[in-house]
Amino acid sequence: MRNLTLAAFAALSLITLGCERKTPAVDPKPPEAKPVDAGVAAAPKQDDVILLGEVGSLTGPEAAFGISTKQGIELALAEANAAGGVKGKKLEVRVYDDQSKPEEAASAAARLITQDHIALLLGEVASSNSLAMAPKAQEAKVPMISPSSTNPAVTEVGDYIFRVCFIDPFQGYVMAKYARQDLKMSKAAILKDVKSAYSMGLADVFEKKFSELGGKVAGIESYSKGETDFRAQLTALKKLKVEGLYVPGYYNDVGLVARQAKELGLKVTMMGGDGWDSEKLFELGGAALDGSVVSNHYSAEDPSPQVQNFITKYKEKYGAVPDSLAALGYDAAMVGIEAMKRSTDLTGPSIRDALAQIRDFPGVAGTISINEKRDAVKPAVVLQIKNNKFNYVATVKP
Amino acid sequence: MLRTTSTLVVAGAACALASWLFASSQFFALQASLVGVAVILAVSLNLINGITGQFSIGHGGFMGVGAYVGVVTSSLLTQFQLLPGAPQVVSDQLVLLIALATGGLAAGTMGFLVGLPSLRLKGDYLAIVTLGFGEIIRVAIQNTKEIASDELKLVQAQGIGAELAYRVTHLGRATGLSQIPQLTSFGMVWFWVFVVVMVTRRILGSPHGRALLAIREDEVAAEAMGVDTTGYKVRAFAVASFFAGVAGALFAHFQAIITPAQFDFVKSTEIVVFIVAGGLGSTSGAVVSAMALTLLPEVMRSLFGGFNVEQIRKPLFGLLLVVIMLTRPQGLFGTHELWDLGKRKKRPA
Amino acid sequence: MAGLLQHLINGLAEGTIYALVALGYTMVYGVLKLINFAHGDVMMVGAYVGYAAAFVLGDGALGSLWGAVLVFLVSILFCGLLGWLVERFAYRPLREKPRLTALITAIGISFTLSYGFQLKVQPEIAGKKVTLLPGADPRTFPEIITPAEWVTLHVPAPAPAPDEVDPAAPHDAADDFVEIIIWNWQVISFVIALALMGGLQVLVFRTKFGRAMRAVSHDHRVAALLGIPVDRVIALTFMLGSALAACAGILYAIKDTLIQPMLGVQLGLKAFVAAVIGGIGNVQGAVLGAVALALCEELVVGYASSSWRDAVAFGFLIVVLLLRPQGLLGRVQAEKV
Amino acid sequence: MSDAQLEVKQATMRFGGLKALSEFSLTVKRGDLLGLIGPNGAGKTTAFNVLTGVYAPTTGDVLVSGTRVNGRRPHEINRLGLARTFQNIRLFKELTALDNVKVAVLANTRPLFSRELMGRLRRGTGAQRAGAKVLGALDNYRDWWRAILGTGGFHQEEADVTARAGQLLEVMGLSARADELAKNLPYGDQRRLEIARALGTNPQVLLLDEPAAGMNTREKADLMVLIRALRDKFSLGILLIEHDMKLVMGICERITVLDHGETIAVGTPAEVRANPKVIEAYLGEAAHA
Repeated sequence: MRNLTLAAFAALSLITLGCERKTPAVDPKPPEAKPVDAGVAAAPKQDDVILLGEVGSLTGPEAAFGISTKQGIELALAEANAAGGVKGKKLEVRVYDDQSKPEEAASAAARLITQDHIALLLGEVASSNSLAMAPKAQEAKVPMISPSSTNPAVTEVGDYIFRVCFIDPFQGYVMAKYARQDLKMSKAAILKDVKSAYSMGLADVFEKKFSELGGKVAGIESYSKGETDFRAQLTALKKLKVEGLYVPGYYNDVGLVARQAKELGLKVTMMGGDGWDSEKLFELGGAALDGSVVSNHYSAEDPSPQVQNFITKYKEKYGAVPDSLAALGYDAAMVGIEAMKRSTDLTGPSIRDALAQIRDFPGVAGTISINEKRDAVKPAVVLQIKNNKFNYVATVKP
Repeated sequence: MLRTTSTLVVAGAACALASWLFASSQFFALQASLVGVAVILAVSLNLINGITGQFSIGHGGFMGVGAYVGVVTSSLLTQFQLLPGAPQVVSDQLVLLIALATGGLAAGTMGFLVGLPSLRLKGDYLAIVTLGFGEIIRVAIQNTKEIASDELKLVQAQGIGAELAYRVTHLGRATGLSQIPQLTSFGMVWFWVFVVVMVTRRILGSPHGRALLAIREDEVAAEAMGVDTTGYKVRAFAVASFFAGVAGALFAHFQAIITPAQFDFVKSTEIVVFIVAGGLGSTSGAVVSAMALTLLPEVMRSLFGGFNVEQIRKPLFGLLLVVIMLTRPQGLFGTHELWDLGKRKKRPA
Repeated sequence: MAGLLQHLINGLAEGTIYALVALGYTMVYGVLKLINFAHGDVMMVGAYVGYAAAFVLGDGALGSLWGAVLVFLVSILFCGLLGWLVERFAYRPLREKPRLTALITAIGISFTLSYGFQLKVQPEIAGKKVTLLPGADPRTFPEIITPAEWVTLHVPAPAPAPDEVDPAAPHDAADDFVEIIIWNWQVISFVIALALMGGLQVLVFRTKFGRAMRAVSHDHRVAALLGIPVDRVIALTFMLGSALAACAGILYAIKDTLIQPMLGVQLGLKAFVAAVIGGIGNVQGAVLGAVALALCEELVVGYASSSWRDAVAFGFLIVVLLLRPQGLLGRVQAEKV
Repeated sequence: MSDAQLEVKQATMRFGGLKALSEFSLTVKRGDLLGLIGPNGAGKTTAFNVLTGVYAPTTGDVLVSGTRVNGRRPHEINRLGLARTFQNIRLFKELTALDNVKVAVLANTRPLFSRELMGRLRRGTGAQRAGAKVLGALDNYRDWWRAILGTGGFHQEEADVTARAGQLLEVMGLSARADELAKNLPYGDQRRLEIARALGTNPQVLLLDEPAAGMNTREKADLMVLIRALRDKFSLGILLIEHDMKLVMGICERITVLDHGETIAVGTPAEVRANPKVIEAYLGEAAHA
């Protein structure tokens, strides 16, 4: 038994060595003029650089979201640095991949906070991952901004957690209202992804709102992300003879749903949310998508100079039209930078206070006001698909 | 008995001390906890796959059962003052212990129920049944609802029975259960590492361990020698599932959020990789390789900073399995143990 | 009625693909007593190779007969080779080792393939970007069969429930019938799948190779004593199974149009479950199990709850294993003591 | 109840269309030393498998210590007092010789409920047997706890088990090899270890499946002496399969001869030797060979 105990402690010390090679945990660097917890939000290594942290899924099935977001953030930083940085310091971002796994996200967040001593944490797209990161940021008093986690629970974690997008209920509400009032739809059905929190959240709200507005949700079917055959569900829905089908899923699935619905002779108007937003959607769904409507954060057709400026720069750098995740990543970074500029001393609490004060900030994905729940209050746009293109049709205000 | 108690007390004290010493580094605590949980999972799965020679690839599912049951328990209990007058830390740890026990017992019972029919089947069938079990658990959780805080308040007013019913049917589906009381310290995790290693060692040193090994070596002969093979397999399965459940509950209480996707087939396979790399049947091997492979991504992050290396981790894991099986099927340690190094010398060649 | 008919069509389409994959599982299990966990991933590779082939052939070849045949052939050859490589270098060295080692190896290969294909490897060769590994993004499979409606059935629709009928609305004649469209590619796929299964049946039960395969499946040591080239038979069985998987991969891609690196994992599992349900090692059992499973899933989604779909396969499996551990058509094999 | 420890009545075993054993009957009493012979493929090992519960007989009965055991699991039958060795040695290869025997001895550790009670329940009606199972399971879980917590009695028991296993190794002349892995033992020792292991389960009847296979003449003779000594020392009933007729004739008191699953002769060595059917069966085999 003694050997075992020894082995256990040997192991513990090994881990200590493994993780803490750079900065021993037991002896954190003495904080310089930092009223925050010792060793938690200490100063960046070089005085002329402010380090930001980002956690995103850069590999795995949701890689496309993570990469768009990352590019948006990088663009924002490049712009800010070109304009002289913040308080005379350059900005840098350190990005860790979380493979779309909450435990990896938590681990990466903790590493950014404790090891890399970041001033501000950005991420994640998926709400589950943001929910895993948020307590780490909250505990260490490092402000965190999620660009596009729409689950209401994310910012409920604590007063250091912010977001620059609207929340699930709003998107479900927008589409229910548009379907009922503009499209005059009376009978609709829902096809949702039970593996995705986002999809379930939107579906719930749509169901509730659509009924409240006098419509009827005749059927709800579900699938699991990764499935490619939706014919069973669509056949079941075909019997119901609905006018509209709300599919709040991601583009991978939606493209196939549209194609197979057409194949089965199902004539409905498909509706969705920002998860549809990808060039890939048209490759997968093609003409079957024509006439569908989606809610989204922004429209690339928006003529405002700010949006067009962003699109031009993004195209220059990455050779593609930015999707809404890129726009939100950009906005999240811009809001963060703005808050740092306004903050008194670049410590967690002061940045936090500045973030809470953001009102009418002109983001590319709508004008952002942070409310008392630390959520962004901003309008949504409704887009209609025609000939493999999203066309702007309406703006719905909160 | 006395020896056991005193050993546990000493180990507990040591772990508590370590927790206190390293409390300042969130990152260290998180890594140490993750590693500890991986070790518990590996050591317990080794009891089934390594020592008893069966093949389960559903350990992640049992971990999930423990995690969810544990969280429901602790969420219910944290509202109550269990020990009036005691400091918060003490009552928190008591809640945690109860949560771990219920999580472990639930997983153990589940293991018993799954094992009873399926352990009569041959190894590869067991593999597929355990895998299927994990999938069913995932689907079941996805079919629950999300907790709404206003609803919860209403239900709480109706008493603990109503709240229990509410919480059991509201496991957060794909979003996951969040706002979990963060009660686990890595000391607690490592205390359980100690317990699981001790329990496996004690079982191995007893007639029961020999019976399990006999089943691994030759099931027909073991049965002919009066070993109730199904019974032993089910018991080993139940004990291993218990610890998987405890690991899950520990995990949940430092993870902030648990989602069904965290306990899927990939997780189960990861645990299999741990024990195969360490040497099927070797507890020390399971410990060492679980530690090494869990820290690997962090070490890679340290060395390379970016993500490019990380994405090859999973294919690398797969390749590692193949290479180990082809070149050193006994794994790192074979069936040997660190603590036997001294003893083995006297064995004649 | 119309709904049921449509569900049957859907289920049969899915079932034939399960069956082609399940056949590979069952044949390999027959000769090696090994669950070849990587089999589903071979199918995935087959789909990607078909994709690459169609891509190289270019738009001109799409929709033409020779284009489609070439796509199938390239994929079959590639997967046959892959199957051979896997057997030769991963499984054969382990044949006399405990079965667990081979099983773990199979899981390892599955991991390597499914996650390896998520890497994006695009080296520049001679100034051109050449994609060696596709990356995690799903791809749209080109239409190697130009879709066309083969036949449209008009099935009388069920009378709507009284509370659904709006008396004010004029009667719409279109509501009396439900259209069921059967597409050309559905028919072609079905015929290809049937032909492959029939061919396999003939191969296994009517040819010398089939006899050798069955002998090896019975007892490979005795078969070796009888002068059967066991190694070659096993290798050929692997190649055969992999070739079937390649066809399944392409048929799948034609049906569902999207391919991604993880597709083999889920589909492979289902197919394996189908093989076990039918009685693993039994060729007809695999087909029966596959069709039964696909129909069962389809009907559960159609008439019960779609959110439990993933659990159905495994629930079905567990029930079958409890009641009839040898599967629907399997035979009990006494262990030699 | 007769004093027969093992009684087989008209047991028949079919595999599909093949009749591997036909109307096989046999009685083994305490102190008997019986032989079961026959040419290759005569059904000797099948008979053992039917007796020990590896197969359930298609028709007919097997009674161990007066209890009908058709369809019972092998370990239950073993507990009723029937132990066996295997023709193609099935030791626990990665365990030491001592541990091999200790595995068998564990079946007789100190139970929570009296052995008489458990025995009675096991022989009883369906409900009682189910009760025995539950009690047995309870006992088993309790025993795991004892092992984990290392309570006092546990260590004593472990010492007893070790001592008993040591004695058996000594009886079989394997004391010097106690700490070697079974797979590393010479062939003859492996055969003897199989017997030691079977004895560990404390049987009343011992079934030996070609215990002398692969040994030279001298070793075989020694083994036969040893087997007789075992019978006397533990007052066992022994039934042994042997291919070599001469050898069996030397020690067995009564012999059953099988051919193609049929019992073609039963009697003393002298009677069997004189039986024309037996001669034909063996000659026939020789002729075929």
